[in-house]
Amino acid sequence: MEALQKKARALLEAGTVKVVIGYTAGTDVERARAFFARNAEQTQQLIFDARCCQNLATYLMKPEVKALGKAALVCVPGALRTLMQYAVENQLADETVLALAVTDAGEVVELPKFAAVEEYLAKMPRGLTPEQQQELDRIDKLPLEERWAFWAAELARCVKCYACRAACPLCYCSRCITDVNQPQWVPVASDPLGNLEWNVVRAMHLAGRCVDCGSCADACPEGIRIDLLNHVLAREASAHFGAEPGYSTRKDYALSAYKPDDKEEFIR
Amino acid sequence: MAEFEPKVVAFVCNWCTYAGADLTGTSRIKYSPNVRMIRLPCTGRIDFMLLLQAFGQGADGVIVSGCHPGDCHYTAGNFHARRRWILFRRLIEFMGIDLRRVHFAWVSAAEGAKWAELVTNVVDEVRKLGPYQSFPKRLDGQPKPVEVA
Amino acid sequence: MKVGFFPGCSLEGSAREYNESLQAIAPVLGFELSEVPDWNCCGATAAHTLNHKLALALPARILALAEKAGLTELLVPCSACYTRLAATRDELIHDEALRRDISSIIELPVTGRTKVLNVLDVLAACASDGLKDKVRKPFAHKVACYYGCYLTRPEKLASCKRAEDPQEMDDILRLVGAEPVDWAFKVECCGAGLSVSRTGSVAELSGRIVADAADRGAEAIIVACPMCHTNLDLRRDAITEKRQTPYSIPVLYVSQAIGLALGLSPRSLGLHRHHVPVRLPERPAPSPEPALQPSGPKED
Amino acid sequence: MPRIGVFICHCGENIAGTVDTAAVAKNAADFPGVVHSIDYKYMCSDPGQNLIKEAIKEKKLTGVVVAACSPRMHEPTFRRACAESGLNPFLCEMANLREHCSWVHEKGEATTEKATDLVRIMVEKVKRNRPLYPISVPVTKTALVLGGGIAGIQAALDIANAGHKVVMVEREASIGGHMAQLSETFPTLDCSQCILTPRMVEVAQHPNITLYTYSELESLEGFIGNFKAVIRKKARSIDETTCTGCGACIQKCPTKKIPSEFNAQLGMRTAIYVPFPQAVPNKPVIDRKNCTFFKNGRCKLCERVCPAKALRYDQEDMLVELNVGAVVAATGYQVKDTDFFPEYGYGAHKDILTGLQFERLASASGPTQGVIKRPSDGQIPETVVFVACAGSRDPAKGINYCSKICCMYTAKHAMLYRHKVHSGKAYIFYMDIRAGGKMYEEFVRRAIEEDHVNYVRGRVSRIYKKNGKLIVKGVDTLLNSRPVEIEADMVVLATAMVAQPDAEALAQKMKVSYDENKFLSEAHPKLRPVEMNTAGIFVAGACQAPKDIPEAVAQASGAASKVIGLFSKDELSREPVVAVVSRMGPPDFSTCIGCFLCESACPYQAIEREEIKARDGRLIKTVAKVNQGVCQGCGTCVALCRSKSIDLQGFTNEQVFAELVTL
Repeated sequence: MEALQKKARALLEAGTVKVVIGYTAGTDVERARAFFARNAEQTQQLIFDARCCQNLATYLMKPEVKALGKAALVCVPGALRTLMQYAVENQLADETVLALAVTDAGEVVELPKFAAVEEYLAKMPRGLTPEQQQELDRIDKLPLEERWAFWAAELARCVKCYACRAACPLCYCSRCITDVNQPQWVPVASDPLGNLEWNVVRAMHLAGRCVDCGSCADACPEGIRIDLLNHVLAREASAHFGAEPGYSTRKDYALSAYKPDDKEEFIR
Repeated sequence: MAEFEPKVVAFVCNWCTYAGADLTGTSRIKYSPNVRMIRLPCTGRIDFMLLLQAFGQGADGVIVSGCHPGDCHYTAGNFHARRRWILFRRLIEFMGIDLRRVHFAWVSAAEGAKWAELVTNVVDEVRKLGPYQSFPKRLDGQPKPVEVA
Repeated sequence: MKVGFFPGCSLEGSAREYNESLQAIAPVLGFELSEVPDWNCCGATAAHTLNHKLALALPARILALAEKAGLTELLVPCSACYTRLAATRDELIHDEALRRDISSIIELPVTGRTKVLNVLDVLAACASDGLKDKVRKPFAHKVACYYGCYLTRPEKLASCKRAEDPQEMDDILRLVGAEPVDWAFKVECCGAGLSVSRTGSVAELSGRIVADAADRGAEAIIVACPMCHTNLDLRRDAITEKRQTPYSIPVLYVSQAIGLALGLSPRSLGLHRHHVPVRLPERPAPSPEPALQPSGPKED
Repeated sequence: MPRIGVFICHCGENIAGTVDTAAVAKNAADFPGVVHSIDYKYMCSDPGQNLIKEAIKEKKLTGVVVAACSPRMHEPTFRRACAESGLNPFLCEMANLREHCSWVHEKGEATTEKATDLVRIMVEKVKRNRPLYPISVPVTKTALVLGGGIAGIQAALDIANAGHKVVMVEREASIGGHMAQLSETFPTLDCSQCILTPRMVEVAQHPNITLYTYSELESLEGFIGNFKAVIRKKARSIDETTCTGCGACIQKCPTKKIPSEFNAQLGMRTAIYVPFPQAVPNKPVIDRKNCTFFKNGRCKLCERVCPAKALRYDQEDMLVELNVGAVVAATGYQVKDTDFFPEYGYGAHKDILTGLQFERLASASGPTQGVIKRPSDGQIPETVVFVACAGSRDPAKGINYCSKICCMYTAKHAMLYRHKVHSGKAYIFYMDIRAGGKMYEEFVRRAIEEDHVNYVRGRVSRIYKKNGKLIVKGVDTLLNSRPVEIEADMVVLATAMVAQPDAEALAQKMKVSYDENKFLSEAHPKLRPVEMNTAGIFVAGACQAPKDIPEAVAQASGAASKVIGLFSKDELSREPVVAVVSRMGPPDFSTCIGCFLCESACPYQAIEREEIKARDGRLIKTVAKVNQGVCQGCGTCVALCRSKSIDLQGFTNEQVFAELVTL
């Protein structure tokens, strides 16, 4: 933690960055919240521990934050992967953000370029964890009706607050499809169809892009397992198309590429 | 009471399947009248949201059909579409949507008979399944597309 | 190194000397032959013309037994056996359903993990393993290396690089002091397929091979296949009759030639079993000894 | 409020026979927005069309739905009718009541109900149609012709003679291509160079043609009518403007033993050389790989003897940028070499030749002045065996197709040989004789009957050398399949005609498609044989498929006429069914967020990046922009766009959505 504060102070004093985006203690002890250190003094409030799991990269897309000038970003792995995907999607130019990764040993690694981030991530484990896999298999094994019942119950709790959208680093569209009303793709009210369509469209729009930072599920006030929808598509996209979003700046979005011999068994 | 007659919506590309269905007509091959065709330039144009819409509007089954791989009038539209369907289909399967009501096919401009057979089979299958009651419908009061001047 | 060994029927009979010579050179060259227990007929050549499954089941059983015996590599000296085993292995590896089917037929698990080697594969390994230094009495003769049909075909299975003009045997023999001639019949048919049914044709086909080898000044024909040997050696009288010219050129198994170079006794190599007496002109090793030429087309 | 007119066609009995058209018209009248709904026997007839035209005027219709046959049949007809009475043609839609309803369903309520629905669907759609106007794209009236072989020459001359500018790019030092290498041409046996060289000169002297030899296409950007091509002019080491082509340098060059490409390796050339005497331009080039000076820094003999002082050793490759409106690819072919055939000795035998090499032997301008001699010892061959289908039509060899010209040129070769060596024996091993073409069969008969060429129907299994002879082992399948052996002095293989080694790279540069054999693919195998799937790029000659001279020339003229057609207008207009990216006023300017994931989804590379800048030049955002000249309107990008910022004119989200809502 001291290391982090020291580094943050140094960066701000040297003027390398205008703001350090990190974590500070939240209003309740369980939680840490995002914190924007603009000057050397404020760096004292920076913390880094188990509570710091939020993907801060999301803030980089906010105009207010962009206006602050070059930022140093305290990154959990999910955030690092986000930076890669931002690069792929033309949202972030190289060297406009300085990533700060904190190792388990507590030392702060400075990653000034995308290349460095890519290298750093290369050493990290990829793909879904065994637990995530098992959870998908569990639901897949349910009979059709039960699967539908499970999701009907889950989605029934959705209040269309779009916290998932706000928390997702890749939901950065200035206009979301839900805001389109000619035609009204997604019914406004939180009725069964609206909830189903919103959650399907959210998952599909993240298919082949989701870096599995977990922010969406964490943000959901109803605790709906929307992360499963991302996981099932991530598993499919990587199995079928070798998609590994978040690990490279190479542009190979599974849905805007193809192989003439992509395999499927369902098209007659 | 009369037997349930399913509503099936077919999203087809203009160059292969729509033309194939034209051939079904010119060859006077009969098939079930339960299908309503939506003509689009290419399967690549078919947004997965349209499929949900169709069900939301009360369709009991959906057909998506276009050119065979390699035959796309736009060279690659159907390849992109195929990837989209692979993922979309997996997702709705995972969510418990009934895949027996969602059918994908390649029907070329020369396959008039295949088109007739496809429609009849799908309609029969969906008829057996009955109306898709469990799928949520677009409620009245939801804004319908506005009347334009 | 320990190598599995499948002699097959001919090495028990008409080609005993092939077996004997291999057994003789093995210890000198430092490989140990461990015979597959309870082996059976490979099915050549009748089976695959009659029944595909049978043609696969027979070699599959041999492969299964080799696997059971924990053999990772299997030397199959007879070219016919070699093709049958190699082809079977290839099919088993590439067709899971078929593999299960065959496995149930032979009532043995079979994966195709055991690699099938022909004599040239093994000798090539020895070549890179200091064969040159083990030479006691250089086999300093002009030789015509005769590969026959099976060692280079089908191309996808064969280890020979140039199917129509293989060099592997030539390279090995250069190592032991021989001087291979460039000739035209390296991979021509000896007529083995008609060996019993149309012996006339066999004499015709084999005759051309013997003739071309002799015409180009070879002192010996070197073979690696029992059928080839039978047709070129045992049928020599028929050949002589057909061509109205006597040919005395002897036919040696590659293992025999190497055996001689290693200084082993002709008897231990079974040379006395040949029909055409093996009389090779005595002459000192040509010096400087021809170095190993890179294979490739020879400009004419 | 929209004012939609609905016109139901009986199509005689075709529709009315099964669909209650009157009922449909009646139902349609009640659809919201419909102000006029009638049915009539033949809507496509003049009176039928007049009904529509009058209604548009009288009822002030804002949209028209014609419920009749397939739009693929009559959409143009009815849109024209609308246009003629002042309604934008894209405000007219068709409901397919015939092919998709009356013809495929039994007479009955369900069918009429479906018909009604089909009309309702189209009414809902047409309400949301917007007037569209044809897109016009400017055309640069200069054609780029790639390849200076006979196909390229023909295309270039045709286009130039029609009064348009042409830029011809040839990678070799001279134009002429393979045809310049040929001796005589079938079926007339007229000398190839005699008919070709005048055309070569014509190209060089044509006021409308700019010629770049020893040059290659570096890159090609843009779209139909508006391509930007970059040409790499390879360093010739000669100043072409001052060089007089006197040839003194060639006389003096000390490096004389370089196998001549033009003579198919049979002759030798110097390091500074012109490929052949009648080369166009007749200006030498230094082959730097073999030049003594470039190899070890000393020599420069050529410079000393050059009266024009035209040597430029320090010359470098030059990049020339050109704006062109159309491209004709005529990059030609290659033939497989003899080392492709293991069974024929892996290319080891000097006296086994390719057809192209024999052409050089037979050519009066060839290395032997047209005397047929064995490369190995210069002897006149007494027996020559010609092998047709060497590689071609042979899946095992990986060349499944027929090279098409071999049957003819093999017959020609045998003839030429017999004419030159009267005592000689000529054999041709063949599979079939494919002599389809004007005077072709007659030509082959002549070879057999007058020149006594021995045709042996069968394949050659092996060729080997013995006592100075080439022993050709084959089979004669007509003499109850006897194996045959021929002692030949020379063997000529009609080796397969294959694509240029870099054909794939070229296709990718031009973003056109090619087949599994690397031949360039025409847009449609029957109906669009000279166009490519990329608009504005055309194909001619053997780079598209094996073909002989007449065919190559015909295709070249075809391609040329397409180019001339394209150039006949200052602007070309196309259907406005294209994608558009949303635009709006500040502060957003567009809902596009610029992720550009749509870029790679576009089969036509039609999506460009537009920088939206503030007055002070500050970049506000970069958003997608569809190049309407390139977009073909498939809509793949539309379905992909998450924020629905791209839409497809004529099939907008709003329209399609509305169609669904009618269910």
